[in-house]
Amino acid sequence: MADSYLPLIPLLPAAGALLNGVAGVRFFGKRAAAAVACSTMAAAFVLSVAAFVELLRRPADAREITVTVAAWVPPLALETARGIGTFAVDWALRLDPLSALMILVVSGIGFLIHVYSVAYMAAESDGAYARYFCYLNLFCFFMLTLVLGSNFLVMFVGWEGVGLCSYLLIGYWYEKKSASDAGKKAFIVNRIGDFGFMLGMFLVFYTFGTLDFRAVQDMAPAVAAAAGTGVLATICLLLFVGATGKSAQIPLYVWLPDAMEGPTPVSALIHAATMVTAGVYMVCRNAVLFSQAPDVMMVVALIGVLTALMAASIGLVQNDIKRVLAYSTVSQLGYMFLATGVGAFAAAAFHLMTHAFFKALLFLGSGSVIHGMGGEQDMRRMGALKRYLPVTYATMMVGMLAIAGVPPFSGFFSKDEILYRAFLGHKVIWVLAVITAGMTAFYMFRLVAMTFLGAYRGPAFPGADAHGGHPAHGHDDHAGHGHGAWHGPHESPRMMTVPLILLAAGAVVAGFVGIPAALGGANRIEHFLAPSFEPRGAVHAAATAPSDEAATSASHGEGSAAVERAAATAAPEGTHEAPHLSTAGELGLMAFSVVVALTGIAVGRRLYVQQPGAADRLAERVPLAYRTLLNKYWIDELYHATVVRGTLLLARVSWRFDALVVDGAVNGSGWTTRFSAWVSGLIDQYIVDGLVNGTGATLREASLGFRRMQTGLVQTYALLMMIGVFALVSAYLVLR
Amino acid sequence: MIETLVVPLVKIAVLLVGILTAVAYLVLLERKVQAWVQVRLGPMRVGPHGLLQPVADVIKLIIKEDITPARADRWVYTLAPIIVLVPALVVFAVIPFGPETNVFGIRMPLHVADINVGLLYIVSIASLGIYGTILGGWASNSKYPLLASLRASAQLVSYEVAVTMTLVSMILMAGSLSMVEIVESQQARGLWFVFAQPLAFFIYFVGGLAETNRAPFDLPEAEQELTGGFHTEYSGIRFALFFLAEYANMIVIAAVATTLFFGGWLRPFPSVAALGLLDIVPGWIWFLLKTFVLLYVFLWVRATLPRYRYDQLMRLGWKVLIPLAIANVIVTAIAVVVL
Amino acid sequence: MTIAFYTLAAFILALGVLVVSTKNTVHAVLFLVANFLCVAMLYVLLQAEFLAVIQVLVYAGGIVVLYLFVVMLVNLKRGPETHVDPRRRDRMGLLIGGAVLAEFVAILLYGFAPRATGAAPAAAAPGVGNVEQVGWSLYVDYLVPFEVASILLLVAMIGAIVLAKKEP
Amino acid sequence: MPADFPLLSIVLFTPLVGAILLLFVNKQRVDTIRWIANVFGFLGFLVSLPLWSRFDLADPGWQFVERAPWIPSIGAEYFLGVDGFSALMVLLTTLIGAIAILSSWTAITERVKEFYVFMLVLQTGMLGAFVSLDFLLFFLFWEVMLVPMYFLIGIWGSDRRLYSAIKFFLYTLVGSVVMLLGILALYFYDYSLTGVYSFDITRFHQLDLPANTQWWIFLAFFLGFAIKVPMFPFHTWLPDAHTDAPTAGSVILAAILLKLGTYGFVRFSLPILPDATQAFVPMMVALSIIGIVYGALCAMAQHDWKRLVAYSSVSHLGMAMLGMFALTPVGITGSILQQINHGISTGALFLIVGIVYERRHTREISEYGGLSKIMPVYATVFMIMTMSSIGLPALNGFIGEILILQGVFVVSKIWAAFAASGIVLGAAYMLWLYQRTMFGKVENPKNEGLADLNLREFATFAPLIVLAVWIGLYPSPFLQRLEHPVRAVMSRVNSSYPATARNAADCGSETPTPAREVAGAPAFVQPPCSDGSGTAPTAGRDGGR
Amino acid sequence: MTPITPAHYLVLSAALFSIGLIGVLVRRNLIVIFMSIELMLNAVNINLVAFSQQWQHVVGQVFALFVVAVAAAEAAIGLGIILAFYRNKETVNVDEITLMRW
Repeated sequence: MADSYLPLIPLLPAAGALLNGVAGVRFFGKRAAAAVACSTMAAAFVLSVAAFVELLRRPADAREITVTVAAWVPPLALETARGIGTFAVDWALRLDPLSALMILVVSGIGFLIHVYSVAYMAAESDGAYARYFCYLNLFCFFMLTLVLGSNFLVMFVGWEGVGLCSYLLIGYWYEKKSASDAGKKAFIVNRIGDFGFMLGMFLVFYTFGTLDFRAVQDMAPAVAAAAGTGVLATICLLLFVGATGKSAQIPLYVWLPDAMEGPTPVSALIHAATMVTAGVYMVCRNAVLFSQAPDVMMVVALIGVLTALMAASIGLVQNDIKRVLAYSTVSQLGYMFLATGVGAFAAAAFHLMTHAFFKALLFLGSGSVIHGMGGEQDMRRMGALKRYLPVTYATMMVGMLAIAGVPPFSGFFSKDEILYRAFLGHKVIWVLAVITAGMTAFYMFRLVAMTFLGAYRGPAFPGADAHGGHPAHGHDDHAGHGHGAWHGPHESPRMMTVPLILLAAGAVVAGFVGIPAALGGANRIEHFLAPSFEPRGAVHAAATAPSDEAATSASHGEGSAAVERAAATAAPEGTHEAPHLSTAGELGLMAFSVVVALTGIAVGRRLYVQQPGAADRLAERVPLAYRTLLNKYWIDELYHATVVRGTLLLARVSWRFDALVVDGAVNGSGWTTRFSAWVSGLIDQYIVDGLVNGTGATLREASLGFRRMQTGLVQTYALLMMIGVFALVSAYLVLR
Repeated sequence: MIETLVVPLVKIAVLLVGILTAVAYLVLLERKVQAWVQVRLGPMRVGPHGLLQPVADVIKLIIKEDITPARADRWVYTLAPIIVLVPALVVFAVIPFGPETNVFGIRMPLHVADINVGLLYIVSIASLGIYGTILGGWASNSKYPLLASLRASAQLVSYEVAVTMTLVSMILMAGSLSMVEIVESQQARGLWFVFAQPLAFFIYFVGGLAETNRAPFDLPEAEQELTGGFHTEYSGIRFALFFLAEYANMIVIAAVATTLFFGGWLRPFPSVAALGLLDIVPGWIWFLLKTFVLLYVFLWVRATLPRYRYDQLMRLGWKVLIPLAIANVIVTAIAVVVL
Repeated sequence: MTIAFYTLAAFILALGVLVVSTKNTVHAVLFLVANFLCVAMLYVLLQAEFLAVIQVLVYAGGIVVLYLFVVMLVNLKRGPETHVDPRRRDRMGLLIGGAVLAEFVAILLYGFAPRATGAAPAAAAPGVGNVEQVGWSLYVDYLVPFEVASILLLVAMIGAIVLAKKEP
Repeated sequence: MPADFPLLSIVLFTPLVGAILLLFVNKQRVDTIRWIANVFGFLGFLVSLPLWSRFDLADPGWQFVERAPWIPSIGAEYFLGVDGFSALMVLLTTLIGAIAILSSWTAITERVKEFYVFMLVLQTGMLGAFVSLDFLLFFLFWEVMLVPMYFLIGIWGSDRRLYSAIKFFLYTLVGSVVMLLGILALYFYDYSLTGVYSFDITRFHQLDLPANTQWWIFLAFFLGFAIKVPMFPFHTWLPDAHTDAPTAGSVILAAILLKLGTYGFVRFSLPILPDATQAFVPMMVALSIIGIVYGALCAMAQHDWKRLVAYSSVSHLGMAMLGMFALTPVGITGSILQQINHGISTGALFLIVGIVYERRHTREISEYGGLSKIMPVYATVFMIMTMSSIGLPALNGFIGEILILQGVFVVSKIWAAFAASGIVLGAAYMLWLYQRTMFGKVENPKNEGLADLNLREFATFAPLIVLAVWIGLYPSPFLQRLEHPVRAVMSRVNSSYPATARNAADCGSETPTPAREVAGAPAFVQPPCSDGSGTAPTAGRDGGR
Repeated sequence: MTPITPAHYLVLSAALFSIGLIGVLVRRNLIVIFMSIELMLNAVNINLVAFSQQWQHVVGQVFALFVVAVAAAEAAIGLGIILAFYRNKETVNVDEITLMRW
């Protein structure tokens, strides 16, 4: 059943993109372009829901549907670690719990953001409007391909495709240099990550002889058991490099804050809800592989938590509303990686989902604010907008509470699950994570406070108490956004607020699918997702004896140690062997994290609401720290100075080398030839000729005689010719 | 001895006398026909209905003073009319007037020689006549004759191509170059080639008109333009030779056309046995009859059509007749191979 | 046969000499035509009737007419051979011509004399001159050279037109 | 079409017929000349289409063979034939040739007739090199190409055209002379073995030469082909020639002429000299990798649009060479596909430069900027081709690169890593170029009035875009054509691969062919075919066919 | 009288050739020179036909035909050149055509 329409899920947005891209840019009005884009997304969403429902109806161990659309790379013989294998790749899609969850998120939130964009981008010209929706649809196509791809290569298509769309959308206002710079930066940094991904993919094929996720997962424990984890660790590390690129982790996170140059809905969709989570998704998708490489898991967790901490700390002091959110995204992604690093893949996916809701909400909310403020993004020029944008305020508040981890909002459940698992995993990581959680609560409240609460600090406008008086036209840096003249902060149109409300609702309720057992919930999502993180049949394997093929092959390979490891890793989420905390302990941790979050909010309230100006004083007191954070640890500058300039320098040196040395050698040989010719000429002229001149004079005299033969009279020549004939014939006669 | 020497000599003598007589009367015929066409009487004084007019003409031409212009090239001036006349007469050697016949008890073919490249022989010999024209004009050392001779030779050369092309298609049809065999092949096929090759005949006939400088292609002799043509300076017997040659050439054209297209000595519809009655008439009579008819058409055309302009003449030759003739050759070749 | 040959040979040589020696170009052309006609007759003697006819048709009827045209077009104001370059060697030319002739004859005498009688007028098969045989040879064995020759003629024709055309 | 229909001869000589026809057209009638040239260019493409539609995928041998004596005294023959590889190359040549001719409609205004004549003659030369199965004939066509190209650059080029033309000519001539020596060595050696004088390549493919001889001949061929490719130290003629050539010349040069070098390697060096090939793998790989990285770096440093693209060619062809010398079926397949891809994308990129060059007469990147606003269609086409060039998945470049890298990776991970780094750099310089030319505000007033692509110009790109997407999404028809040629090469150079690919997938005949030792790689864990379940990678492939 | 052998024809041909040769070498009128060349070609043709007759093989005649064709081409081009030259220099005297020398 799902076989028939599964390919349509990505293909519908692709069709929309094609239509808008080929015809829309030229001929469509705004309504038509928007209708095409939104309807295809809506259809994709409906199909996604249908697929999800169909999957739910199936028994837990049969929730997997693979559809092969066409052969892509036909079979070619290729050597692998296990002899001559066959390199063959299909255009194949696979629906399993993880991808089902993802397509719901992507198509659902994608649809809402499409709708939001209809109003938000209304100020663009017709062609640009269609172009925008073309890109957005194309992005959804690639993102859905990414999550549905059944093998590494198809996933990689989506992986690179979303990168392309991200590039195009960040650089949407291409006339702005910063925008096109940011797009380029995003693409190239992602390429560096892809470099790792590709090598990882090659190694996967070399090791397993296939690129299919399911096949790889099924083989992984056995391979690990037989050959040690070294290879798998390498694979995982390489794949993780790819993930850091796409999901903006240390050291490749630098592109994401810059990516805020794109339109705000794009930031919401691509740089918060979906694309940047692709790395997390990819790690979850390869959960089995990662599980076999504990060292790499540690690295992942560490990178995740460090990224989370660092990004959160930078977020503390940023003043651009979107940049705060961007760093918060980086930070939250760090959380997800932290989760995968401690083996909590389901928690990572769970947080991914909830984060998609509240971060999309926050971004769209900020978009609404920017829209209301006529393009202003600096929070220092806002304040007290609660009055003017009530809906936005309310929904943003929900989002803030959700991200801060205040129960019962969704963020609480997912974040708490991660913290809990981190606590079980490694205490240091847990501590860092908790600190991050506090910071998150603080800077998110700071954002809300600076924007909506306190006193109005923005430019004057006709309706307000006119103390400013300077002409008010917003800092309208994206090409006439707004309505000609700005008439003061105002609520956004319904097309924008409705998605906000829907997302807010999602941010509230999304967490309920994962209420932990300690709170009396069933943590449904974890069980739902479990099959995606295990080799096939592992559910039974964990429950019964290690009788599956992986275990058997391992058992006569390495012995009991391997069996144990295989069994242990086969069921990472299992409730049986995993370290466990009492319910009370779990509740305690929960309470602690809530306290931390509330503390963060409280501090924020104190600094930004109760005592305006306190924050500035604090900043003055620790100028070094403040400047460090404000300048994002100078990482961008560092990269620019080393990597970018280094590469350019290398490029210039190469070119010089090419022009001077390599080409120089060529030209040099030419020059040498000519020089030696010249020298020979000189020698000839003065030495050889000098010697010969005497002879030459003689010859010249002699040649006068010969010259006389050159009469120009044809008949003389004929005569000479005949003399030759005569001579020849004479010779014949004589010598005959 | 008789067979190899006397008979041919006798044949040649008969032929020459016959042709010269025919030419003389052809002139008279022309005058008569033109007169009739113009509803006049023509020569009526010498002899009954002017029948002896040619005799009078000949006598006049012979006794007239033979002037050689002072600055003319004497040798060439004398040679030119001869060069024109001789090929015209020599050509008759290969024309078969009839089938093998008993003449005075000696069975002999009614032609002087049947050489196996007869048709080519005719073409090549006829092409020599041009020298007389050119040299006559040149040797006169006079402006108009020179121009006329250049015109005449250009016209001759141009139309010769088309005519030769039609002959090629006839050769393709007959499969032989021998005149006798061409006639025999018409007999074998039972049809005159004019019915198989009407286009070829048309081209041949038009080309023939041009080659003999007949109206409507009589530019080299256009009195209004050239005061008479390449023989303006000629008079007396030498002029007579030119005159003779021209009419002899007409007869050649007609005779060759008869041989090639109208079945030579064959009776009409040679394959229809029902007309066997016609066989009573000897072949050579048939031949002469057909030739006469063709000659009559020559005269008729002259009396009917106005003269072409020089550029029209060239255009007709090069741009119409030659392409048509080439196409005809190609089509004929294909047809011969296919059928 | 013999008489015919000697007569023709005498004519050919005499006319050749006249061609070369006559001062008047038009006369030279006339002699040339006569010469060619004699050669054609010689061909008939050699049973090459087709070639004989072609000789008359192409040479006498075509090429030499061309010469005649040119002679008339080149209407010289002064004698064509008035100017004599001091460096030319006429006597040398005569000498060499004679010497070459002598040598050829010598070779012929050496090479053919002993066998001449034997190999002589081998049964004069009538077939050799046959048009059909020439045709077969020309269109089958020598088809490519034939085509090449026709292209050569085409090129020569175009070339001649281009050369002779007055500059517009 | 009868079996002995001389299709290849027709394909080969159609452009030449056009060229000869052009000779008879008055040079003043430029439009007539253009029409004739275009018609013959397009006709050349049309008549080559049967090479696609009538190609027998199952036939492992040479197809459309024509054979006739040429110079019997030295055994040279007029011997034509194609396999999947050369058939694709012929198709590419005819297509690119037609496009190049079409692209010159307004670009060439001086000496139009000579230009088109040279283009068409060049076309025949290239086609001849691809379809010749006689080494001497190949060499003849190989040299025939030089002359028109020399004039194309030297007459219709820009700036330093004479310098570039002479450089191009001398450089390639040196290479071909040495190659001729190699050919002759092979020829005489073959004679000493078999007693037959022959230049028949198919016979050379069977030849077993002593390693020492192979070594020298390989070096000779190497010089000839490597200059043409061009490989790292011999590449400097390329940027000059490309930069100064007229657009059509650059397109032809990049899309096809360079392929003759790689074609030569695959067709001659590898199968004729297998031992030497294996001996030279380290050198070739090193040069290729240097070419990839170094070419990309050089490209990044350019200020000249065309020169940048030219250096990117060096990088891309380094990639193709690397894949070839991995000596794995996937690598060689990828290499060949990459050659075609390079023909498509780089050809298009040169066309793209040509379009603005024709309007502005400058190639300085800094002269441009913000063209997206003025020429949206142009910018879109450029974007697609940029993405194709940097190997974006779902476009053609990706398939080639992924096959090459995968093919290389199983041989050496280090090589693959270096090569993959070239892809990162590739994205960097191409996107930077795109940003500098297309994005930003229109700051140069001269750019404001530029016209977008007209229909003719778009027509030159349309087939390339279609091909790029086709190969990207469904490369099977192309890869299937390469199956037999690659297998034939593999059977000569790398005996560790089974004679047929099917065997590899066939579980029954699984023989433990020892893989090359790679540290840390697990040995046999389980036979690759044991997972016969529905989710196996091979499942559904049969349905996909 | 001895029967006529090919040698007779060859002698005739050699003589005619020499006459032509002398004409080419001695005469100064370009047209006459060309005519002399025609004489030489005819000499060759006589040779060819004589041999054709002797060996009873038609190929000699075929070659003679080719010679005729070449002669025609030569005459056309040669006379064209003469005309072109005459238009420029008003002369056909080879002794006045001496520009192409050192």
